[in-house]
Amino acid sequence: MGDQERGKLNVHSYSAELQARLERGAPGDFVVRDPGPLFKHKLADDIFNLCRANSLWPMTFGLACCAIEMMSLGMARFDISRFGSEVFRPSPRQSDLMIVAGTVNKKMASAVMTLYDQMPSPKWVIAMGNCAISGGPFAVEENYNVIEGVDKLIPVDVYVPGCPPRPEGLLEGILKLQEKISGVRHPFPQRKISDAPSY
Amino acid sequence: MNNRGYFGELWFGGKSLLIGLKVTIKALFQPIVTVQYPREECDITPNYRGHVELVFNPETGGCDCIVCGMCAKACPSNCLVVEGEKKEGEKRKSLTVFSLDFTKCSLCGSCVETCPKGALDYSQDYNIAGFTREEFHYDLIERLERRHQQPLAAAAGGN
Amino acid sequence: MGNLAENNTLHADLEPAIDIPSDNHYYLNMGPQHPSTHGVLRVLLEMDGEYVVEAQPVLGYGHRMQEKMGELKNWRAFMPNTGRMDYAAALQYNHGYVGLYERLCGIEVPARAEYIRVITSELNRIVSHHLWIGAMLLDMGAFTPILYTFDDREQVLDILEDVTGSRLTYCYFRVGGVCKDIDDNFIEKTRAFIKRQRERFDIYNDLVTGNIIFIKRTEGIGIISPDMARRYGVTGPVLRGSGIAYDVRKNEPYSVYPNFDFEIPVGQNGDSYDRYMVRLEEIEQSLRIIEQALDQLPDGPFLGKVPKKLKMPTGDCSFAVEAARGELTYYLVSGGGDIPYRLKIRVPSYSNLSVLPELCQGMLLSDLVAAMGSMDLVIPEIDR
Amino acid sequence: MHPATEKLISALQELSIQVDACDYQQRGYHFEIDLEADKLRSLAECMLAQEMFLVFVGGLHVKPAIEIVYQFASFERACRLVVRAAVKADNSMPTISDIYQGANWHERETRDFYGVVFTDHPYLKPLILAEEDVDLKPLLKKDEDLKETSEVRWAAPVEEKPEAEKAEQG
Repeated sequence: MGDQERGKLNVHSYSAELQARLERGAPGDFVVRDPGPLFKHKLADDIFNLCRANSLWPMTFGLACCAIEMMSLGMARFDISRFGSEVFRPSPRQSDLMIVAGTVNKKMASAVMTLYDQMPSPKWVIAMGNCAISGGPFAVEENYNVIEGVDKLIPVDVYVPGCPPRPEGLLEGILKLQEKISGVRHPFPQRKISDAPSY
Repeated sequence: MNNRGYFGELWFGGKSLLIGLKVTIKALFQPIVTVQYPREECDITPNYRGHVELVFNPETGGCDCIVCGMCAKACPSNCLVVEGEKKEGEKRKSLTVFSLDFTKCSLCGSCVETCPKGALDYSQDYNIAGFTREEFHYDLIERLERRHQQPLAAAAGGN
Repeated sequence: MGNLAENNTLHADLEPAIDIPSDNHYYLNMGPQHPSTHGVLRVLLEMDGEYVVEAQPVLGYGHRMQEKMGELKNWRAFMPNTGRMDYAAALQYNHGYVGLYERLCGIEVPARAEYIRVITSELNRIVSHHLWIGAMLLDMGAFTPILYTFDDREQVLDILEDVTGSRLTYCYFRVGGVCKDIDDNFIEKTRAFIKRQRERFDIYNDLVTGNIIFIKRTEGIGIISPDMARRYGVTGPVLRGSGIAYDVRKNEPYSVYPNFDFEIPVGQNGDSYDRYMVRLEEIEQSLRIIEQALDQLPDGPFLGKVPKKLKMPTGDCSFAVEAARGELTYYLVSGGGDIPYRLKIRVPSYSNLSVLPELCQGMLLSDLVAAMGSMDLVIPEIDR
Repeated sequence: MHPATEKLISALQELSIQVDACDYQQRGYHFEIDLEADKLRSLAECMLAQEMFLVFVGGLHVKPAIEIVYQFASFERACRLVVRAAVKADNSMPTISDIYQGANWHERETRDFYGVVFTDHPYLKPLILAEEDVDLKPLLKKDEDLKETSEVRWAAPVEEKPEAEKAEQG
């Protein structure tokens, strides 16, 4: 789907800010992602990025069904803390990763944008689930309330499709994001351990 | 609760906290429940419903799809596109386009159930993630071809 | 403090729900996205110090047009949506929806299918209560119990995933039956789970039920009287905590529930603690139902004969089921054809939450969290 | 019939409200009432006195006027009533939110979706929809889809039911 087409939403009335964001299309153009350091040093950058990638603090941001799978990911079975991301922060100012887990509708959209703006840079967004990616099953012709993709509102780094995705899917998304931040896939080289005990 | 008195409550409260701690300490010695996902492949149930895939038919060397369009009609979120054309000298239409917009799918299984030929099935992809949403607009014919060739290529390389 | 409401950037133009308070009062926004709100519920609180003067829940942050979509789609196409309303107990929502069409069109369901429905629905109820115990205690500041309940929850999810194909938002029931048969492996695993769950009750009791902090924070908090429950239409465990033994499974039996011997647990005081106890006891009752259903499970087809395109008679039809949170009623108005003319979905949490403004007057803010947590709210269900 | 149900019926008939018994197996409710909007409040008071609870309030967009559907049920016995009342000429309806407080949100929601004004409602602001969408009324039907009241009611009387069933199955 092209960006022009994305901007078109069969909506009736939005707040002015929301309308403006939707009409401008690709959100990357108007959000200052990373102001950049005063001076650049390759090694320092790499170390910083390595640290950032392995301590992504997500914001608790459960909107719908996917939130439960996000909770599952935090629990013992899937244990997100193996990758340094177990610190779910309730405040945007303490977090650097927003996992948009669920449907964003018109009423929620302004809150999503405000929370994103309140997060300190550098910050990343994972769109979890089909609703957050494209409106999912709610992207019908008569749609009057659901935002068809959170990437219309805020820039999204990693997409995790599924309805809802399994926790492993979200885990894969976080690993992808770590890869994007630091350039290498963490934490370990992946190999299949054939004689590992089954859980 | 209220008729225990001050010291009774202290005693009861202290005891209840210790009982709780006992549970936690016991759990220390239980086997680990965590799935070591990225280091190991997961055991996913064979009935797991991922996105849909075309089924490979070894007899014909392709898929069984007859381009009837039942799946696309049954899909509640219109995420399937099926097109075919009738070539000369053939009785049936042959499949040219079979694309799936997985970002709209709700995994209801209507397409698989309505398919008269059983040409669709669920995949076992449980850990997909990507950097753009267009990555999940799948061309199922291409995927089928790739999947079909992969084991052959691997076998050739191994020998 | 008085200008907190004015600083609210989200809805600066929204007229406050209550009059501008006096100097001692201030507004507090709970949610959306507050640590102790369930998902996207927003409650606008007028506070006097630490006491709640008035609470005004603001809904709609999870509104997904389910009623509108119900009018656009036939039953097969709307099935996935039913599971996404209350994702914690999706199978009961499936059950109500297929039951509605079966009643309206007079479709026979094979006995085996009905048993499978009951078994999986009750498993789903247990899952939902697991989630609730963990989430409520997480709200109240206890992190440990959710690790244990989620451990149990994963056991059930494994069983359900094996038969339905998904972990959370099931789309398993069909008009006339279910879409996949259960096998011996399923029965074996379910029996093993029942045994395990009975042992795990000890852990819950040691960890939570007897804990002095939990008792102190929930006893006498958020008392809902039977009269209040009637005026607000409160149903489910919240109502049963108040001592009224209303359960759709007993009152207007559907499916094969009359074949089973189970009790309706009721509380006495109607406070948060009673609601907790009722839900804990409901897990045990669900286990009993599953056990009996597994023993009685008949052979036969799992999907009856259903015409490809349902032809509904004109008229209206209502079907109520006992979902994990209370009475779920689908009310369908048909104008012929196979697409409903109107689909009204009565969700239990909607009425349960509407008690909140009356319930929390004069309450401490921390008690409000305990009272709200005990109601087991799922916001996309309320907003639909 | 349960004695309490009989008492309820007679109490309703004293208010000169006609109650029709229905086939529960087919419709899922026991009684239906077609009501004028003026009598609604007295009906609600009677229901509360007879210990019924409000299941839901919902709208139904039909010609000539929008209908509001109320469903009542009992905690103690199997007894479910559906009450339908057409809105008044000025698209308004008396509120019952002071009798059944639970109706408060249901009525606000109905106003959101259908634009029906509930007179004397304490706080008729949008509940589900955003403040900007106050005039959206998403559940109103388009003209071509709109049906007459008689087109969405059970056509056959109870005696003719077997025939109607045959026609459905055939």
